[in-house]
Amino acid sequence: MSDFWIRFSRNKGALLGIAMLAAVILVALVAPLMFPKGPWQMVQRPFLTPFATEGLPLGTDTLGRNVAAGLAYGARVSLLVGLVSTLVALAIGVPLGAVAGYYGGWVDEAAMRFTEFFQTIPNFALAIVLVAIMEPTLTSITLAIAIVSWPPVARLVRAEVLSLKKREFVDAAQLAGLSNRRILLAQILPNAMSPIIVMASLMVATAILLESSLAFLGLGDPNIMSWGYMIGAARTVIRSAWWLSFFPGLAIVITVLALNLIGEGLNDAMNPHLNRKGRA
Amino acid sequence: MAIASTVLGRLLKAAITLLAIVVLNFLLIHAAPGDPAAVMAGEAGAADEKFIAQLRERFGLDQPLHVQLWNYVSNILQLDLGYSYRQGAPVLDLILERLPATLLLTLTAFGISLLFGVAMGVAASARVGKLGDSAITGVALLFYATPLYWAALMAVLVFSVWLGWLPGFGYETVGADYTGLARVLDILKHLILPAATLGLFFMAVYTRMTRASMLEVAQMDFVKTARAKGLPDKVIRRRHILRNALLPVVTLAGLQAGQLVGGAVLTETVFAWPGIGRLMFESLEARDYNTLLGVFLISAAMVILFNIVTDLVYRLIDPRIGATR
Amino acid sequence: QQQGGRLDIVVQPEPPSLMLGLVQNGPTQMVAGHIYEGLLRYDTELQPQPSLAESWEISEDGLTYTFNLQDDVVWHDGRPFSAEDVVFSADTFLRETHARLRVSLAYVESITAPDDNTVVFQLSEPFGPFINSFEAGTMPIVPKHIYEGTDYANNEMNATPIGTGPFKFEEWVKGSHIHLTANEDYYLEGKPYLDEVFFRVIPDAASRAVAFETGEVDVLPGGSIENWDVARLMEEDDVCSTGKGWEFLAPHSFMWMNNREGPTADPRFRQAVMYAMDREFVRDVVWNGFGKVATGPVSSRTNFYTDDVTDYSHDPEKAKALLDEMGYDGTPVRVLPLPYGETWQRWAEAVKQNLQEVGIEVEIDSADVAGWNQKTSEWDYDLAFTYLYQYGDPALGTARNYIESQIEKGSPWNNVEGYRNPELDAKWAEAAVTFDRDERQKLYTEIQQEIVEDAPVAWLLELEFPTLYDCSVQDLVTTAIGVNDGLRDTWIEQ
Amino acid sequence: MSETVLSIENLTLDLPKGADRAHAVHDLSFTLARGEVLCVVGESGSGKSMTANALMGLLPPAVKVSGGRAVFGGRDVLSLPEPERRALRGARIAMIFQEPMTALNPLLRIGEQIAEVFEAHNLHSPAERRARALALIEEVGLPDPQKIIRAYPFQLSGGQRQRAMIAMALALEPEILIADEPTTALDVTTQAQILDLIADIRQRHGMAVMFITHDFGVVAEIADRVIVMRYGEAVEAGPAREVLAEPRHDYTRRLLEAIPSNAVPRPERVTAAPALELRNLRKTYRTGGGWGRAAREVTAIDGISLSIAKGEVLGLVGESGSGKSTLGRAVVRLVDPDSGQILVGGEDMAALSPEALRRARRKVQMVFQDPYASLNPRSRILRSISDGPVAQGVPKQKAEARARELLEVVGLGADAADRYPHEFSGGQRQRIGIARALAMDPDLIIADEAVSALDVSIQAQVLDLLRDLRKRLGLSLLFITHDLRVAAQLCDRIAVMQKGRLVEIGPVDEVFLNPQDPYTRSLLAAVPGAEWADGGAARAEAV
Ligand SMILES: Nc1ncnc2c1ncn2[C@@H]1O[C@H](COP(=O)(O)OP(=O)(O)OP(=O)(O)O)[C@@H](O)[C@H]1O
Ligand SMILES: Nc1ncnc2c1ncn2[C@@H]1O[C@H](COP(=O)(O)OP(=O)(O)OP(=O)(O)O)[C@@H](O)[C@H]1O
Ligand SMILES: [Mg+2]
Ligand SMILES: [Mg+2]
Ligand code: NI
Repeated sequence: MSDFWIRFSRNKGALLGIAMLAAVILVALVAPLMFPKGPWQMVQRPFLTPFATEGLPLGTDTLGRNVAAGLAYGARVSLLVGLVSTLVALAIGVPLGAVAGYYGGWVDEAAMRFTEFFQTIPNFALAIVLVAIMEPTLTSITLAIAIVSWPPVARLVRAEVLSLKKREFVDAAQLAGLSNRRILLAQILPNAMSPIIVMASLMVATAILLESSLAFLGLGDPNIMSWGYMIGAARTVIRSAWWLSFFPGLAIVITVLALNLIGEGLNDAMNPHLNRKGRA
Repeated sequence: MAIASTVLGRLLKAAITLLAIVVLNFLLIHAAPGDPAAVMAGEAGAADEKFIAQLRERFGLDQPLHVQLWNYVSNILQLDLGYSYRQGAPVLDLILERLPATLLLTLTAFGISLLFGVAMGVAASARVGKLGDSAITGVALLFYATPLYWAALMAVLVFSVWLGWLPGFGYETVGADYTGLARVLDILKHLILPAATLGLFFMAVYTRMTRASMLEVAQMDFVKTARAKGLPDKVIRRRHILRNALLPVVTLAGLQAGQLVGGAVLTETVFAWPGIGRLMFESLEARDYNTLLGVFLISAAMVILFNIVTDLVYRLIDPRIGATR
Repeated sequence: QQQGGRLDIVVQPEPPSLMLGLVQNGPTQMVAGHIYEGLLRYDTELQPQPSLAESWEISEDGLTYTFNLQDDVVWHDGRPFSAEDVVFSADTFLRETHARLRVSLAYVESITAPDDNTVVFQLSEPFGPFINSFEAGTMPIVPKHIYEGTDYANNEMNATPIGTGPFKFEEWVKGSHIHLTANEDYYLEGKPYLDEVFFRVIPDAASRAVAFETGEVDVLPGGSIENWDVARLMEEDDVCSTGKGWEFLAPHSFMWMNNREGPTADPRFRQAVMYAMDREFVRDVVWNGFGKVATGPVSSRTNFYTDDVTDYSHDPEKAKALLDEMGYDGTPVRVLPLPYGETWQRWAEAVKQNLQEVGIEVEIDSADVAGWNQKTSEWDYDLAFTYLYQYGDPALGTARNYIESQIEKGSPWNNVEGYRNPELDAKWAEAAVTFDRDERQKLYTEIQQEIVEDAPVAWLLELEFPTLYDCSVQDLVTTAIGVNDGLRDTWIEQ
Repeated sequence: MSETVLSIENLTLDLPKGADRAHAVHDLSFTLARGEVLCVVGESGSGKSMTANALMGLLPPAVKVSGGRAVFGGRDVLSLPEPERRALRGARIAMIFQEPMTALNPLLRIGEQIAEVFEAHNLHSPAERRARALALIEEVGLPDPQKIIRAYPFQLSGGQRQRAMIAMALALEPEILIADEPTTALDVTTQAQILDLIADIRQRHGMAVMFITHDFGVVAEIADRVIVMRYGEAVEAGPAREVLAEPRHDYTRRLLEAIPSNAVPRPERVTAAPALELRNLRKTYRTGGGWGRAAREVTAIDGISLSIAKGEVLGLVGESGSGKSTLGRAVVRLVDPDSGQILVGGEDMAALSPEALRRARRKVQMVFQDPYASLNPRSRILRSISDGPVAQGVPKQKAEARARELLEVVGLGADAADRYPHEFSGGQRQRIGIARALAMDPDLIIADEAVSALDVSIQAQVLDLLRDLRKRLGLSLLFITHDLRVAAQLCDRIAVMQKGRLVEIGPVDEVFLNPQDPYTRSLLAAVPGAEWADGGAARAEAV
């Protein structure tokens, strides 16, 4: 593990990613302290330009709300949606893929048909329909994103399990009389962790994009200030107040970028060396 | 022969998957609040109970759900996608009317992204660790992280509004009645912005993937063999590394090409592109069940079709697949 | 030089169908209002003008309406138009398909065509606003030779509508545009002036604004772009605007408050909501100064309006006092915005803030058009945004939202809030069948005064949707429904 | 026969910082004469491949030439500019590699890959290239050249691929052929054929061969001269016969001693009750199939019956793919046999329910071929060893104490318990595998190629350990290997498998000295350096 950290910390991109993400997380955490009145409060004249008014560094929006407050609270939503939907997707995809890969046969066939089925419906379209059906609330949006993002997880885990299952240490565990469940949970899955973690970091990024896209289409939770909502709302005034869509857009780019950098860093640090050492 | 029978097998499996999708979508969509009659009544500006009941009866919505499902599925089995009461036309017509635009947009975007993505990936892998590599991967990462619709908005703002170089929306110049080459050029002009924005994200994906794949293949033994033969680096990269590195890219591309068809909602909305993504969204809002289900079915069919095509391409590139040893 | 030219107009959203007899939603009216015609048009003072009817006559008792039709009118397919078409349309076709017209037709005993050029409507009792029922959107005249005896909804000709109007249907490229061309055989000499009209479908509001700026379209009908862009575009050179053309519809916005249950069942709560809202702010900020704060159920642009009613100006203190008095316990209320774009969303957010300031817990519900319909018509809401058209007369557009007989689940166009006031019901009924104008004014004034006190709904704004157009476009808005039937007189300065 | 074509002078290759040592190769000098076979031997990591790569100009980017020259054709190839080196590669110096499976581009036809060599040096027209490729295919003895030229690598066996590689190397008649362990991945019979081919070609084309190997049998078979390398330095060099017969350097001596000799020890005949009895065991693999494609069937075990007595070591030999592993895995039910009985202590393993099987497996354990793959990289050694006993109901504390004890037994020291697998060398891991098997107190251990991945010197240690354990604990062993020498060292009886069938079984001396089955005879004949090894055995006895 310490090897891992050394390699990871040598990766400049990954460190940059960590720094950016940490900043976003920090902002999300202290949002209520910095803006105790919340993001919806109409504080000033609408359409104040950024950097012009004291206390309103990023200006005000169409209703005279503080853009900076919106960004800070939006960070909470984006991170929350990204994180939770990824966790839910993992909770669906990992067991399904693991069981399919490990037991094979009809279990595998059934699980893969099921997965394929979800992959056959275009992702974004399915998300839209799901949100429309469940009506846009934070929960339904998160769930919809999870539902469209688990299939790749299942496939990845299955592939990993399939290849790990052939490794002799699994045979050894079987000979030692371990139960299938123990083997799967204690022997195989821990070894599949690295690619799963890498994928998860990228999924968080994708989920954030998805949430913002849904919000852009008007399928966001109206009680919650999110970056996508801000862009969607500001799109109509993009000509007269570019900053209203620019800053949240930038926030998304930065966050997604950070997650990607981290994901790649993880990938570089976890994957190749382990494999290469394994053969020599 | 082997190929034909595999394709046949795939098609059969696909048909079953599609049928399952039809059923699931049917139930899903009918679970949404409201129905087409209510929407139409709402739009009419006035309505009474009788009017709405009349609409429901006309749409067959007064029957129990399982009967509706049965009717729908048996129609589908006869390759009949049903009738859009809202738009007063057979669903298949509505979709076929829109499909070419979507295919044009998505395939162009797909082509652009694949072409440039692979090219950039190759270029980056050839300069690995150098400035060029960092620049390319950095740009790719940026494209990857930029929300599609945001990029679209910015593109319209810059190229259409400020610079006035390209039309910001639409499929062709309405009413110009161009024919022949002029029409093709006109459409191309309209195509550039949406295809480019739609393609950006995927271009980033392919760039990253190609680069990683190239670097991985470059480590392989046969590359050393090729070098031992005295082949120039350029040839090695093209013939040996790239060809092998393309395999995973092709797989991913196949998956995404299909998804693109149903996934261009945002681009089609921002650029007023008359494709089926928008048709899908509008049908959803109007609860135009048959149309919505039809769009879903067609786009799912597209996904499957592209997967099969990918498989065939894969076979073409990789002799190992499907051969009996 | 008036003759010739092409006009591009935005239509939003894309109409589901152009058969005006079957579908009467806004976009359909805007396009099909130039293909089909009614017997009359109305000027911006709501005075009837000739259309298919050259002249008309109302009997003293208000029971007999006689219309003389234009000569030489032919359908777009070349078949001659006659009084039989009018009888078929009003008596057979529209009675079956047109929910709103049915209200008026309920007072009609018979419709007859004594000769090819004359139609007589015989009423059973006088119906004050009956003369307001003849424009194209309310009573479009459809061709008998195509529809008689067929299944109207599935008639194949619905895809290629045949009317008598100044423009003919040419082509509809779904998702892109609808193309109309001038009707060469139009019965008014020299009209229409335009050669062709393109109704352009551009789904995104921002793109619509861009389309106008780049000269791609010439006209942005009211409501087709967001208000912020309206204000911005009006500043530009060569951009003309008009607030006219909405007199007939006079969209009147308000929030339904569920009178049946929850805190909104208490009149004091509803009054508190009225006081809590800063409607001027919304008009100035959200609507960019367009519109007028509504004082009660009737629009100031509609006949029989009075402003002599309780004044609900922004007064948070009063609202708090009312809430204290009723003992509001903090039960949260849900606000359902109209799913018609960003403006309405912002409005709901502003209302939420206003209500929260006086201590009302608010949560914004969300729904798309279908969901909104479902929720309102199933009465599943606490506060719900809406707006209603007035159709020039309280009996047509207003009464339906307040009388008990209109409490009926399943439709979003009736007394959705569940307001019951039998005493007022009687007055509404009397006013409708009174023919004398002064008499009616007196009754409606009483009604307005009492109902405003009760505040069954929260009136918001009389909406104004300015139409933007390139200044070279002349005579764009000449009637009370503006671009919905006005293009026949429009010409382009060249 | 002594014209020098290549002379390496004081070659030094630097490794990047953080590597196990500073130089991959240090101050290495040797010469290569026309037409001679020079064998470079040494343990894994001794710098053999790096030397070869340096000559070819194919060093990994991290490894740099820091000194010395390699004179070829009057010029120092190490300092030539890249285009000129490229012109040499393939044309005047050719190379073949160890892994025939991965050394060919899977997407190109064999013919194209051979013709490419001409293309690389801009020779001949496309049609002529093809004709020459065909001729080369014929020359290296590939069957049905017309078909092979159009075949893809995956359609060829390992031996055939190696022949194709050789064809490529020969294409431009190079003066030097560098062969980097070209037969290590092949089974004995195929290995013998390839060695023959190389010897034959050398004769006909008169080129010099630099042959890298770690197998002294191979050295004895083909080498004219030998260089022994260790830690990047040449410790001994000289004519093959001399080095093999009278090694001067200590290290060479140790290497030679570690080689299992063919001197067949007289086995003790064991006659106790059987620990394992197989009756008419069958297993057929079916793969592919469905949707109109024919299923591929491989009969891996074809009606095998045999028994192993308590305390006996039975060797199972046979060439690659003959079904040895399948048999071993079937015994522990990692593979489900189609029919037949597996009696372990009288209980039929083949008929057990999953639950009963879990308990019964305690009695039979396996030591796996690949010491890397058989240990969970994420578990500490202690856990890997004690997991089994714990699952069988042994209290955790006791199981762990026993695990530490066993680590001592296999000579690792108890502190090894708290480390992770990647912190051990291959030989150490192999011992951990043995300790793990022993932890279950089995009656029978199945060792599937337990030593084939190891260097000779480590191999010897592990074999010693097994011998010792068997004596002390009275274990029975099913010892699977394709290395006949190793089998001869350890086993009481030998069973020979071919294509899933048991062709011969008997006491080790009888099978080796007096083979009955023709297949056994051909196997024995294919062992490289057989004659020399016999001599070696005699020498060992003399000592
Ligand atoms: N790509 C590389 N980067 C850095 N060091 C390397 C690389 N490849 C090999 N080495 C190191 O160089 C040294 C010599 O390796 P080399 O491959 O020449 O050994 P070898 O004698 O061929 O062994 P084997 O018999 O296992 O093939 C070893 O210490 C090894 O760890
Ligand atoms: N899981 C499997 N599925 C299909 N065929 C298999 C499988 N495992 C082995 N085989 C086939 O069964 C035959 C016997 O294989 P096995 O692994 O038992 O050979 P082996 O004697 O151990 O060879 P080696 O010396 O290479 O390890 C081979 O032809 C092999 O291809
Ligand atoms: Mg080597
Ligand atoms: Mg084996
Ligand atoms: Ni046209």
